[in-house]
Amino acid sequence: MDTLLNAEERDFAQQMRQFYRTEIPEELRLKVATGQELTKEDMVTSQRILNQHGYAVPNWPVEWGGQDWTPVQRHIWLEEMQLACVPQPLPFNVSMVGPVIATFGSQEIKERFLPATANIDIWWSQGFSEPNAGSDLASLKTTAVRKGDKYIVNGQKTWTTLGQYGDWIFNLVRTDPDVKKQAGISFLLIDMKTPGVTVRPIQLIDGGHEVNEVFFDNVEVPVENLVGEENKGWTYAKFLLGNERTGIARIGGSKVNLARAKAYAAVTKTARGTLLDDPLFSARLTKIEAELTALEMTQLRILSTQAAGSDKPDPRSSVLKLKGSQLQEDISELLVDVLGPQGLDFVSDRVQGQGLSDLPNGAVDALPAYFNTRKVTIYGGSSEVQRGIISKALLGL
Amino acid sequence: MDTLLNAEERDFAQQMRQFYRTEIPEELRLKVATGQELTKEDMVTSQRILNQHGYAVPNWPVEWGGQDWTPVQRHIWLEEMQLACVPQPLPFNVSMVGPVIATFGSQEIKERFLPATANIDIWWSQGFSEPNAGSDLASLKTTAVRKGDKYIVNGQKTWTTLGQYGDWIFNLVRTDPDVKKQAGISFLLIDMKTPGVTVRPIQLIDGGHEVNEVFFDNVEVPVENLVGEENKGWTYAKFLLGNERTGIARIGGSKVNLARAKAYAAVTKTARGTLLDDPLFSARLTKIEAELTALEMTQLRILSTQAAGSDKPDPRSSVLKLKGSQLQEDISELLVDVLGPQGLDFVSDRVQGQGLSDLPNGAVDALPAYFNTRKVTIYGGSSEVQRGIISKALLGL
Amino acid sequence: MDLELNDIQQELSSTLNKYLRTEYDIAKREEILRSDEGISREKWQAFAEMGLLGLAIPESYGGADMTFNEVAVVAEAFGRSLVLEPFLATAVLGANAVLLGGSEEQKQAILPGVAEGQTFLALAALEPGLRYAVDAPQTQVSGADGSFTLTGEKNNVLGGDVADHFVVTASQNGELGLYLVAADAEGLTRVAQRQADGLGSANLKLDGVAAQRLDAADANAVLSEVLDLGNAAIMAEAVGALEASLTMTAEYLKTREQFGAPIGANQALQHRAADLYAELEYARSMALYSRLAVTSEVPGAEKDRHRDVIAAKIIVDRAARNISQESIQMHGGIGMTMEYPIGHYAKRLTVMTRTFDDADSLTAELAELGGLIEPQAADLS
Amino acid sequence: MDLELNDIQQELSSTLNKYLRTEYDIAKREEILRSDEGISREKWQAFAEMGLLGLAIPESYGGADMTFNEVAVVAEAFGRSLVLEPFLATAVLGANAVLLGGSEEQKQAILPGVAEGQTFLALAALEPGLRYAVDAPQTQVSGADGSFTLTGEKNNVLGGDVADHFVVTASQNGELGLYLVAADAEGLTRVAQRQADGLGSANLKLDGVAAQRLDAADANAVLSEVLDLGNAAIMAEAVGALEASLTMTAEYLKTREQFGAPIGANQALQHRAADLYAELEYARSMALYSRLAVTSEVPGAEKDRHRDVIAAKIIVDRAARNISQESIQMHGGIGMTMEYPIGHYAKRLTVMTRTFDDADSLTAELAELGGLIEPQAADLS
Repeated sequence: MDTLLNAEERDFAQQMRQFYRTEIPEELRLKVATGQELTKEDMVTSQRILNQHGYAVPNWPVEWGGQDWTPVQRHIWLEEMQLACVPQPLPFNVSMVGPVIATFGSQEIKERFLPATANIDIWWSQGFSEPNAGSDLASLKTTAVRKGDKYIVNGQKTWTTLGQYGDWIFNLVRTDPDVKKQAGISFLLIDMKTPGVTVRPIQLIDGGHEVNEVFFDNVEVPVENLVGEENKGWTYAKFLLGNERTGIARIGGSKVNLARAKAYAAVTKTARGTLLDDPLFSARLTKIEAELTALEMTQLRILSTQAAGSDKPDPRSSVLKLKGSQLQEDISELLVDVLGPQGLDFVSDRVQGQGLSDLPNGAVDALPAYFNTRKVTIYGGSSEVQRGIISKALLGL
Repeated sequence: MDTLLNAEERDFAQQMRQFYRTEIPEELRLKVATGQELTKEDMVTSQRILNQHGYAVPNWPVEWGGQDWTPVQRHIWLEEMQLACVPQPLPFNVSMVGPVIATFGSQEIKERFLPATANIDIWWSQGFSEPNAGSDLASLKTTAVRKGDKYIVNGQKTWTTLGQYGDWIFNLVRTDPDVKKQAGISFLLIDMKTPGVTVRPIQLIDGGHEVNEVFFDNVEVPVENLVGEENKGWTYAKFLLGNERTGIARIGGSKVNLARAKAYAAVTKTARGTLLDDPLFSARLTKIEAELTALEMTQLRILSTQAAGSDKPDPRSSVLKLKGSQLQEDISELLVDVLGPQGLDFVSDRVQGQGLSDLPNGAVDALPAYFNTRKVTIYGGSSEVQRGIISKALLGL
Repeated sequence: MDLELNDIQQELSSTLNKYLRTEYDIAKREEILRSDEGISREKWQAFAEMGLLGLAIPESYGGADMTFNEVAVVAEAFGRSLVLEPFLATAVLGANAVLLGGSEEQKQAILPGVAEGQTFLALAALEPGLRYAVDAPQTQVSGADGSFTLTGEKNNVLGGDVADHFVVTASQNGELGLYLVAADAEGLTRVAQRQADGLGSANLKLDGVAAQRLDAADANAVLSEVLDLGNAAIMAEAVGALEASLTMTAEYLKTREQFGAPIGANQALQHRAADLYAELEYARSMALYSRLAVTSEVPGAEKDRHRDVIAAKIIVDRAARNISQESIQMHGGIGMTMEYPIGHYAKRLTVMTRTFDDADSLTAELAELGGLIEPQAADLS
Repeated sequence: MDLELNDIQQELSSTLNKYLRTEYDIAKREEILRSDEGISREKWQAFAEMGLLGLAIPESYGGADMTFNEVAVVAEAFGRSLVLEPFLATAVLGANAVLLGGSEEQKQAILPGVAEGQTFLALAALEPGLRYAVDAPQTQVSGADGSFTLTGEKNNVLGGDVADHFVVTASQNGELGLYLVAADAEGLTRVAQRQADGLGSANLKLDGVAAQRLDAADANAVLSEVLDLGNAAIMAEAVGALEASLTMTAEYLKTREQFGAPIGANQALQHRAADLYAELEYARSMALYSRLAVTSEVPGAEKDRHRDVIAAKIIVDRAARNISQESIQMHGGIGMTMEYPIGHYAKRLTVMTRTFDDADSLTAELAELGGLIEPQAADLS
């Protein structure tokens, strides 16, 4: 990509590359590079270093810690972060609730939350999805009934990622049941320590605990925790979900994972050499490499259009989500197949002891990552939703 | 397959094999084997030999020349015919109009048409599809208005395969415009020499002339040419289309084409040996071979269920059509890729003369066949229609 | 031609499926999965009492003297209910290795215990760093004349966590042999593992472990046949799991509502489900094809047996991949949770298709064997 | 970063597309297709007058001294309208071979005629039996020092039916050379062919044909660059054809009614069309990627040029395959007729993607070149 950048952009890329590699502890980056699970502390540490240098929330308004960057710079910031295996700032803080507060919140609520959000002094959770409202988000049922200067919240949220660490949760709640479903929704901030809030883990088939259910049982929430206007929450949610799609192709991350699979294949022996020499494996790998390049060029083309002055949301970003998520899944499967039989056991450590050989690299994380990665074609607007958008917005069907 | 047959079935297969290879002229079979176009005479010759031996219309009632065969025998008859590259009896006669007349026609109409149909003294054409009624066949617009002892037919049919050779055409015509579309259709036989019938060729992208438009301009048709009852045509058409699906997987034909592609690949040189040794080509070939075997086993499983006594139409035959047609297309593409650059020119002869080498085997027909074969996922119930049937009948969606 | 199950097989299938529906439902399976051993010895006893474990073992060794066809019926039912106990390891791989390769004495010693549910077996054929290659193990044999010791390392030994005896592949002077090793033999270290699908396995370290040779037949031929039987059983099991997955997914599509209608009303999903159905039919057909290959009594058929089994597995693997991935996709997030069964099927299918080989290795091997049809063309001169 | 067309390119694109829409519509194209030569020399003159044929030729040889970027704009527009005249053969393959490999004299002799539309060129690089291999032709060279004769056979010479000069690959003592041969040279037999897509080509028999060597640069390097430029042009042309195909198909889905509704109301088709749109975007991206590769002036970039071009073509080929096949399928029967344009696009796309290579040969070659990314992993010790 470097050859496509102009001189300033190239300098900027160099600067970010240098920064990530010198300022973020190598031990954290190694965890990301090798598919290890990050602790809460790891993520907080990383984001605080970014924030100290003004790199945690570049997409926010400058007065709240953002950077007045071009779309290309924002891309470089993220791409280089992924390439350097730096833990990304928490999206719930940085891409979701932060921008909503900065755009729609009162001055008071901004001051109260934005600095703490950027510095991850508050760990935010997301309270959008409900058991019977997946892709059909607006049919949510959690209610917030106003009583004096409080809302009484009842209901259930689900798929709350890393909710076990959450300090606060931003919610879509139904404040008017008598109007069209989109028109009765509000955006409410809730302290998760409030009585009546219960977090219950959902165990996933990858063996990890990443998502949760959150229950609200007569939870009292001060009205000043409402963001913007009552019943305007759907507008804010759409704004937020638009932001969510940025960078969702995760090209840098896919490059790292693909390079890793390739490196493992190069040291995996077969009857005739290494797996990387195997014609069918290398053909499959090669096609994925070409495809990843196509994805990156598509992203750069969209950026170039933005850089040329267009600030309209680009429906081609649905192509990025559709194809980028599929590619993440394909790469995760590739890694599983590099491991072969030795990737099938559920193990937490490559070292077996007792005189047995260590397991090969990737044996711990390949298959769990394969199962975990199934989510990327489901969340953030499923592949089916993206196809619908493309067929409507780009083909007029 | 032979090992799955019982002793009598194996004898029967042997008998058919022997018959096809000794009684049908080798020159005809060679044409089929090498993708050459058959003339009308070729097809008539072949069908008459079959008919002489009672092998043209085994699916008909015995009194009209049929055979009292088991489903397995009928399968063997067809499979061995394809494997021996015998030109198949004309489906319009044998699988379409013949069974309709035999099942729904009056004794008089049976006597008038069935012997001539079996012996292809009448070459039948099919008048079903119309320009604006493809998959939605029942919305056809060609009208037949009764006037005294005649119908006056007006309208247009299309996709009439080999209509240029047609003596008679069997049509779906609208005899009652005032009822539900399916309820006003009749099944009418029309002599194509009648004034007002015009056949116009449709040129296809494969370079050939296989299908036609047929126009009816105040064509007078005697009422005795009606099959069965007026306005019951839709029932007969559904019966006919059910028959059409029999053998539509064309497994024997696919085997021959695949063996041919494989043989060519074995003599096609590459930088490192032959194309058959090329890892990517042979992987692609191998997968198609495995898939063809799966298709055949699926067909045999359905037959076995029938042989066990079930005579219900089996919705799994939609799987045969869906997968069998896709496989025919894949095999046609494989042959194109065996030819490589030398398959790209549109030529009618492998011999170039003037001191130039002959073109490789398949250079004449591979690419035209590839384009022609696009039809198989469109006609006889498109792949989309089959998916609809499967999802409804087999999955209950 | 008759490809239907016979009356006995139908009876076996329906009895067993009925038993499993009540006695091995999701909740009961979940309980077994959470237990220390990850299997139920009680259920294993029940299977033995139902005669499932000795189906293809001759009567003289306590079995029912039936064929692999009945074994496949059991495997399919077990796949449908995701049975965790080591049926494949013990009753297919282990028992057949002993049956085909063992002496009369060895068979008498081992097989009755298998049929009675007293003995777990496991085949130790894979080794670290050798991927799916099984014909030239690094594990070495010392000794001769009935007194052998083995030294080496084995991994991914399916059912090895609970096995009482292992059938171990090892080399002596470059020649492959199959050896019987007791689980409590001195010098044997077993590290129990749990596969991603919940089934047990083990890695083994052998350090001069005493072993008996199975030498009633050529070890290469025995190993090849055992693995072909194993793959045929895996395909039967896969068909059960695939059928359950697709049924469950279709059910979900019919009941789950989004935007005021069942998601199954979406034609895009209907058509994809139809493609999956076609894949399932293919898998059924090819599981049958492999069963016919391993049970054929036509003279000379063993020549094509391995070729036919791997051809079948190419198709079954693809069905497993597509149906397991699409089942989760169509369920959405819920499909990724342990609470909901569909993900468990996906896990079993994902592991199952990579147990002795994978899609690429099968394709390359079949190509090398020359494929399934003879190249021939009338116009080649 | 700026990946947009510049003002001149935009102007070129819009002028040319506008011209072709009226002057090269389906009916006019059909007429050309049916003519004896299968091309319109009048149109070719018009292209010359618009300056399209000498875009990347230096001014000193009568060209416009622009870059391949402008050539790609033309190729894309020509793809959109399925232009039949030999632009690729003459202005890309032939002209670049002479430009990169020819002496000053040779360039003076050939290139002005190309820019003016007076001269057709063709590259004769393929031979019977060699499939896509171009680096070791069987055609042999005799003679030395400016007096060469060629003997051999060439096939699939794109534009060879009308070429005035051929650039022919041939070997002397095992070394590759490029030779200029006049179409009317003695001993040259030309058999004109029509490709399935309607474009002209020829097979050549050379029997001691007089030829000039293009020896201003290493023939291997020149041929490699010419073919990379050719493939980059093919990709640009493919993008034009793909875009037209998908637009036409979407339009058909919107207007064609079945069962009382436009067939585009079927969600299954909508979703498949969306997948095709994504493929089209990929093709656009990779056509651009290849253009950047062949025009890069970064020092050392030529090292990666070929690798990047073939990587791009893997993606464009796949898009071409999927979009051409699905376009016909979605049109139904009408898509297979000569009367309706979509099939013509399918034919061009089918031929185009097999002109210098095919999907498998590209994949194998890219794998052999080591792919696009460096294998690296933090935890490899």
